[in-house]
Amino acid sequence: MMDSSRARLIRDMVRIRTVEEVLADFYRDEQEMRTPTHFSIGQEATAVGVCSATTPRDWVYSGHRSHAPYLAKGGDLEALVAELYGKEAGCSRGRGGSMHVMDQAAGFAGSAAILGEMIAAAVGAGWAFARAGEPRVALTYFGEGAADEGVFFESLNFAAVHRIPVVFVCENNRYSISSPLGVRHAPGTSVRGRAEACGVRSLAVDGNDVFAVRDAARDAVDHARDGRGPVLLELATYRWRAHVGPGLDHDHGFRSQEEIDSWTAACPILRAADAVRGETPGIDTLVESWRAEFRQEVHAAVDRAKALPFPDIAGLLSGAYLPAAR
Amino acid sequence: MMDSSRARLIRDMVRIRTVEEVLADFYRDEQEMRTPTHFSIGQEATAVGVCSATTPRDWVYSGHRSHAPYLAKGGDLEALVAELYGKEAGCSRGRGGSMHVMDQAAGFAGSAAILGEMIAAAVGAGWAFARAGEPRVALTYFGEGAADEGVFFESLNFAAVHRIPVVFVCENNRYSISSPLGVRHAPGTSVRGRAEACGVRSLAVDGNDVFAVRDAARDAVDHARDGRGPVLLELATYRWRAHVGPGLDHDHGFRSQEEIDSWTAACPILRAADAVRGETPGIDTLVESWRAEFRQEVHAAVDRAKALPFPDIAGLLSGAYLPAAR
Amino acid sequence: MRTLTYWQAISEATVQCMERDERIFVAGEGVDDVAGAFGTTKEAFRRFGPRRVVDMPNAENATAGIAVGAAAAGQRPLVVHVRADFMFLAMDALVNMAAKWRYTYGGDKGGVPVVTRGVVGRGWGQGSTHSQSPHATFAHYAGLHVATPATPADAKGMLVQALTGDTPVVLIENRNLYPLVGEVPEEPLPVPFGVGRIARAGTDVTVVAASLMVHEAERAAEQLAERGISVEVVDVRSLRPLDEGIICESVAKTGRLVVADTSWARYGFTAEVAAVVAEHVPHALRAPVRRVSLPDSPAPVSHPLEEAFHPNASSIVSACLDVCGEAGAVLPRLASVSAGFQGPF
Amino acid sequence: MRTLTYWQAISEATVQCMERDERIFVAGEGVDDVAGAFGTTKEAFRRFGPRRVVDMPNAENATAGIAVGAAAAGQRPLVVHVRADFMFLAMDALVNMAAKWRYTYGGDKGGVPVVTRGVVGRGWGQGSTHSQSPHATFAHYAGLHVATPATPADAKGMLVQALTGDTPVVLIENRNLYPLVGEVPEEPLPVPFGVGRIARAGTDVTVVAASLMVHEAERAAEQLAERGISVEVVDVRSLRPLDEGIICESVAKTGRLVVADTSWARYGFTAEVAAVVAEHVPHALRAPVRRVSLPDSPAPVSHPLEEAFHPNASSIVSACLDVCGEAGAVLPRLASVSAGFQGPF
Ligand SMILES: Cc1ncc(C[n+]2csc(CCOP(=O)(O)OP(=O)(O)O)c2C)c(N)n1
Ligand SMILES: Cc1ncc(C[n+]2csc(CCOP(=O)(O)OP(=O)(O)O)c2C)c(N)n1
Ligand SMILES: [Mg+2]
Ligand SMILES: [Mg+2]
Repeated sequence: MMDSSRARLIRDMVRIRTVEEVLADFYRDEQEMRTPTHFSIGQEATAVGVCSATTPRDWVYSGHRSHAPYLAKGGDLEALVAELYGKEAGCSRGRGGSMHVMDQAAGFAGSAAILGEMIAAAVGAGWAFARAGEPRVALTYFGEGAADEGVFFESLNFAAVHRIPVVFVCENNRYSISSPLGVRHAPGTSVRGRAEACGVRSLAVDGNDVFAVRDAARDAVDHARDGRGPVLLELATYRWRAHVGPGLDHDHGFRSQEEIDSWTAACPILRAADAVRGETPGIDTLVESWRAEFRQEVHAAVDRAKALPFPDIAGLLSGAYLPAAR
Repeated sequence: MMDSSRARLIRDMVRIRTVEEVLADFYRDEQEMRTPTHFSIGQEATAVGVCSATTPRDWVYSGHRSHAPYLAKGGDLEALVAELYGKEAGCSRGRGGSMHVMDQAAGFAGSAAILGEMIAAAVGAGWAFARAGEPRVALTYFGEGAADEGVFFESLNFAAVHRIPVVFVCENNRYSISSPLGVRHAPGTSVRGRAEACGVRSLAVDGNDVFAVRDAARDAVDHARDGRGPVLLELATYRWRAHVGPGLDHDHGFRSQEEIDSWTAACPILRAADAVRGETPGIDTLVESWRAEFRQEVHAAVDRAKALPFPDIAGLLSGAYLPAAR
Repeated sequence: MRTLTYWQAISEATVQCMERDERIFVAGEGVDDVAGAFGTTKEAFRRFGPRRVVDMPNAENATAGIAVGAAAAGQRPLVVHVRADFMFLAMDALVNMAAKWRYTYGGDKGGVPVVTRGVVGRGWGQGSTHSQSPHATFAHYAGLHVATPATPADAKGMLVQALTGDTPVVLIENRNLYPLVGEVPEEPLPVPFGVGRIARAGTDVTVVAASLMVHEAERAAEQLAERGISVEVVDVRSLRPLDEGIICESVAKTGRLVVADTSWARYGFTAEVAAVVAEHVPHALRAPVRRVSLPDSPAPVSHPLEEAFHPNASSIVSACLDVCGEAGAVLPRLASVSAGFQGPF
Repeated sequence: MRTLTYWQAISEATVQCMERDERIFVAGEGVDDVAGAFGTTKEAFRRFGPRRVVDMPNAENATAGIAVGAAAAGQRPLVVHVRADFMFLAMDALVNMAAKWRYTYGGDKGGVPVVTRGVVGRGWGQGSTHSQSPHATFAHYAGLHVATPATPADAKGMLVQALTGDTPVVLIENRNLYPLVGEVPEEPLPVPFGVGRIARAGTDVTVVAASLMVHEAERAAEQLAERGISVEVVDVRSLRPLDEGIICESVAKTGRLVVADTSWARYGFTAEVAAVVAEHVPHALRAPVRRVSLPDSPAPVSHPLEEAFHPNASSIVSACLDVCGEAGAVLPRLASVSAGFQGPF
């Protein structure tokens, strides 16, 4: 029998993949989710591997590519789908959209559209935990593109000086929209090298190997929780779809078909399944049954979301200053 | 006989020291230079050593601590003094003050009050030189305090990616006003480590050894000029006076008398004189005669500046948008 | 005259200026990609390649400072932000360096004529941080020029002015204008800043607007014309310098003022225009001034909220009816210029 | 009531609030040093030490973002900038994160009540980048509160309000106010935002001002009183929310408006106040509105230029004479509040 924690990781990846694929189809076919949406299809191992190492009291932030970390952290699926449809029952009451999701109960602390913002915010949250003497860790997902931003360095530096319990999770998928890393970072350098230079412990891990990611994340979270300081994980991965929206960008000319194919072959779900096939020969059947289960789950969530009401425009200003009643 | 280039370096340091000491006295006693002034007394070797490695067509920028780089680069003394007195004949026509000085003929390209600004500007200037195919180098002085700023990293990164002919000159005097480096950067890290992490070649040099600084700067400037990319020099040094103004801050409690004394003993002028005393036993007499010469020069400049007219307030807006007539 | 879309006009200005002045280069995140900043940089990239159309790291502060330094050393950078919101990160470099450079060093040592294009405007549920228009923020600071072209001809002419002028310029372009077609001169003729334009002549109410809101005002004017209300639409074209004369003359004639903007009212464009009138021709006002602007909240995403949030032709109609003493009247709702937009962003 | 200086009032508010709420901490460059942010953070550091009065690296963008994150996680950061100019580097975090946080996540998940103190004001030839007051820039953006206390009592009360309220707040303090003495309640009583104050009652002209300019206006009013002109000085106290009522009531009474500010006119405080009057009580105006503000250039250093650059009591006097139809009159020049300042910065 497969180690139950391994099964859980694969199942979680399959759930995210299935949810995103179905949502992408609806997005494309209906044009009813009116919010720019950045799918993580192909990058599920970073979401699942890292979040599996957290407790619900740990907080996870992300950038624009938010659904996978949100779901991996246990964020409510129905509230996410309702948010994408702009409904009052959405996780951000239809105010935030795909790029601004939050599920406080699950410990998904927020996502943001502007690169780098949630890197600093997570350091602040980690600082708050430490100040309050709580054994909690803040984590923050961001792409290697956000690692171009000055605030990334400022945040690393502060976290190192104050030994903040924060884990920086860099999903290095090699591109910032269509800019390859090579036009943005000099040869011979790395994101983790930047962390080290600021005094932040770091680890580079194969981001499509969910088990390796989980192990590295456990170490990192423990390190941070124990007051031994911040850690950066640089996770090599790849996005399959276009930067934004449900489509592909294979014809945009900035990445080769060979590159895409090699990374599709390195699918994190396939690789995890391969890894457990020895102990669990029935893994493929399992995956298929999970797929079916989650397809149903997300279809049900979509049906429900569509039937839900939009926010009342009388409440347009509510929550701008004082708390909004729900 | 002393190597003439060595003599020149010592003489230049003595000039800057003498000028600043005299100006500081006038500043304190008269209260007529109404502009916040950051003296480099004790830090003359970084100014002189680096600038001696440049040609007049190379451009040097600095931060707020501007007089020493300005003078070392060959900036006009009378125009500087007139600027401090707010006169129309000042190098910035009385508009800029101590923190905003420029002497284009000498290749002193400007200084700025906001940390980090001139780091990016120098990268832009170096980029412009490279784009125009000119074999010129841009240099930029900044303190280790400015190395806390995100724009420092962004600038390093861009310079490395585009192999910009720029030399980053960090005057690491251990303090940002009264904040010691230890509360701002993590143990085991360095400014030059940050440069390396971005792919910028770097060198740490004793910043109170003018000959070592000059040698390192020559290598760095050559490297940049040859199109081999940017270089960062981290120069350890120490400021003797208060952060701003002519006074001392010894009673402010943030640095120990031992520390101050040890750095005063490591005076860059004394050390350079010691280094040449073997070949030039008369060095101390020479230094004294230089002092006298420069004291006269700066007193004359002060006298002249005082006699000069203030800007006409009818010209208050002139130069805000279109070029001002001089 | 031949016609171009607004984005083509920008592209043409860019290419023509780059042909004539080899110091000009384009810098921005993704300016070399397939989207080419809404098409505006594609042709320049095709012609001049990566040396002159430079994909930048995501480092808006340094990019702006580097542009300033390059300009100080004689180059002419054109920085492009596909969303103007990123310009907050470049605020110090624009407001403290670019705006003040020439003056601070005495006014006689050259300036830093960096040109920054920032794209604003509603897309498709982009949310609170991608739905802003910071024109007033930049226009507050002396030393900059800030322009908001509303037509293809102005989009071209003002970019030409910026790329050939002496002053650092911020150009704010509303993305909903890109598909708009209009006559555009073939030659790269500059359109000076500070000279407004009567977009539509009228006698009963003046609507002062900039950028997209000029078109919303024109739609409003058409509807109101059917009702017998004659609206004059003033397109200020640039916020700094601001053509006070054209505003005051129009209000002196009509006696009624509505100001329409895509940003918040407080300390914004609508405030300044109303202030200019209060300073120069207050006694011409036959009714209180009305401001059409964003409600005082961040931008929401949900479609019905977004529709309610963004002012448009119908909001201008209501305000005009109001200042004409017909506050009760309800006219059929007008489609806004951005209606029919499809995602994905 | 016992009196305190303005800086003591801020210090007292800080200490009292920190005593009552241990989630409050102070963060800023050099807040723990001998100068203690013009004395305002010294006592807090003495009492609470480096854990609660934290010297920050020179990293204004991250500091603001970290403060937002700490606030989201339940702490109450008070960020101090000894020069508000550095806040341009924190603009994204303040305008895109702090201002929009609560609303963007639905309005029901808590806000990020970060408090940011920015010091502005003329010192001694500080030059173009250290002589600005960005209050209008921040007040343009919905989601923030922006306050400009003019008196020691307000300096205390508004900081208390900020540190106990729900909203991210920017407090702008003019350094020339620090030595000012006034009565201050011992208790930490909040002064609400959005409620203006009649600093001096009068009948002939209304001068609306904020922060330092309230005092310049009072000096002007005194001089004008001798000449038989009765000036009402309105201190708005906060720019967002803005007390429109007190402005309109005063102008309805006096029929004349002068607006005085330490920043540029365009798209600034003076614009907004004039617009409010044009929107609500235009017909009360018996004379065109006059704005007293910075000339349209960056700030110069040289003393005579600096004197000519900064508006003061005498500029307000001229504007008042003007709106009263006595434009020709010349009164003896008044010393400004900052007169007599000695360096070194
Ligand atoms: C400050 C800022 N600059 C630019 C952008 C535009 N932008 C949005 S997503 C993106 C790509 C970021 O790449 P990366 O961080 O690697 O994340 P990925 O999309 O690859 O997951 C860019 C440039 C932004 N949102 N914010
Ligand atoms: C962006 C910014 N933040 C803060 C300041 C305030 N400030 C002026 S000089 C200074 C110290 C900088 O230290 P460092 O860069 O090491 O230079 P040094 O004064 O030691 O030569 C500080 C914090 C500033 N000018 N700009
Ligand atoms: Mg990426
Ligand atoms: Mg230093």
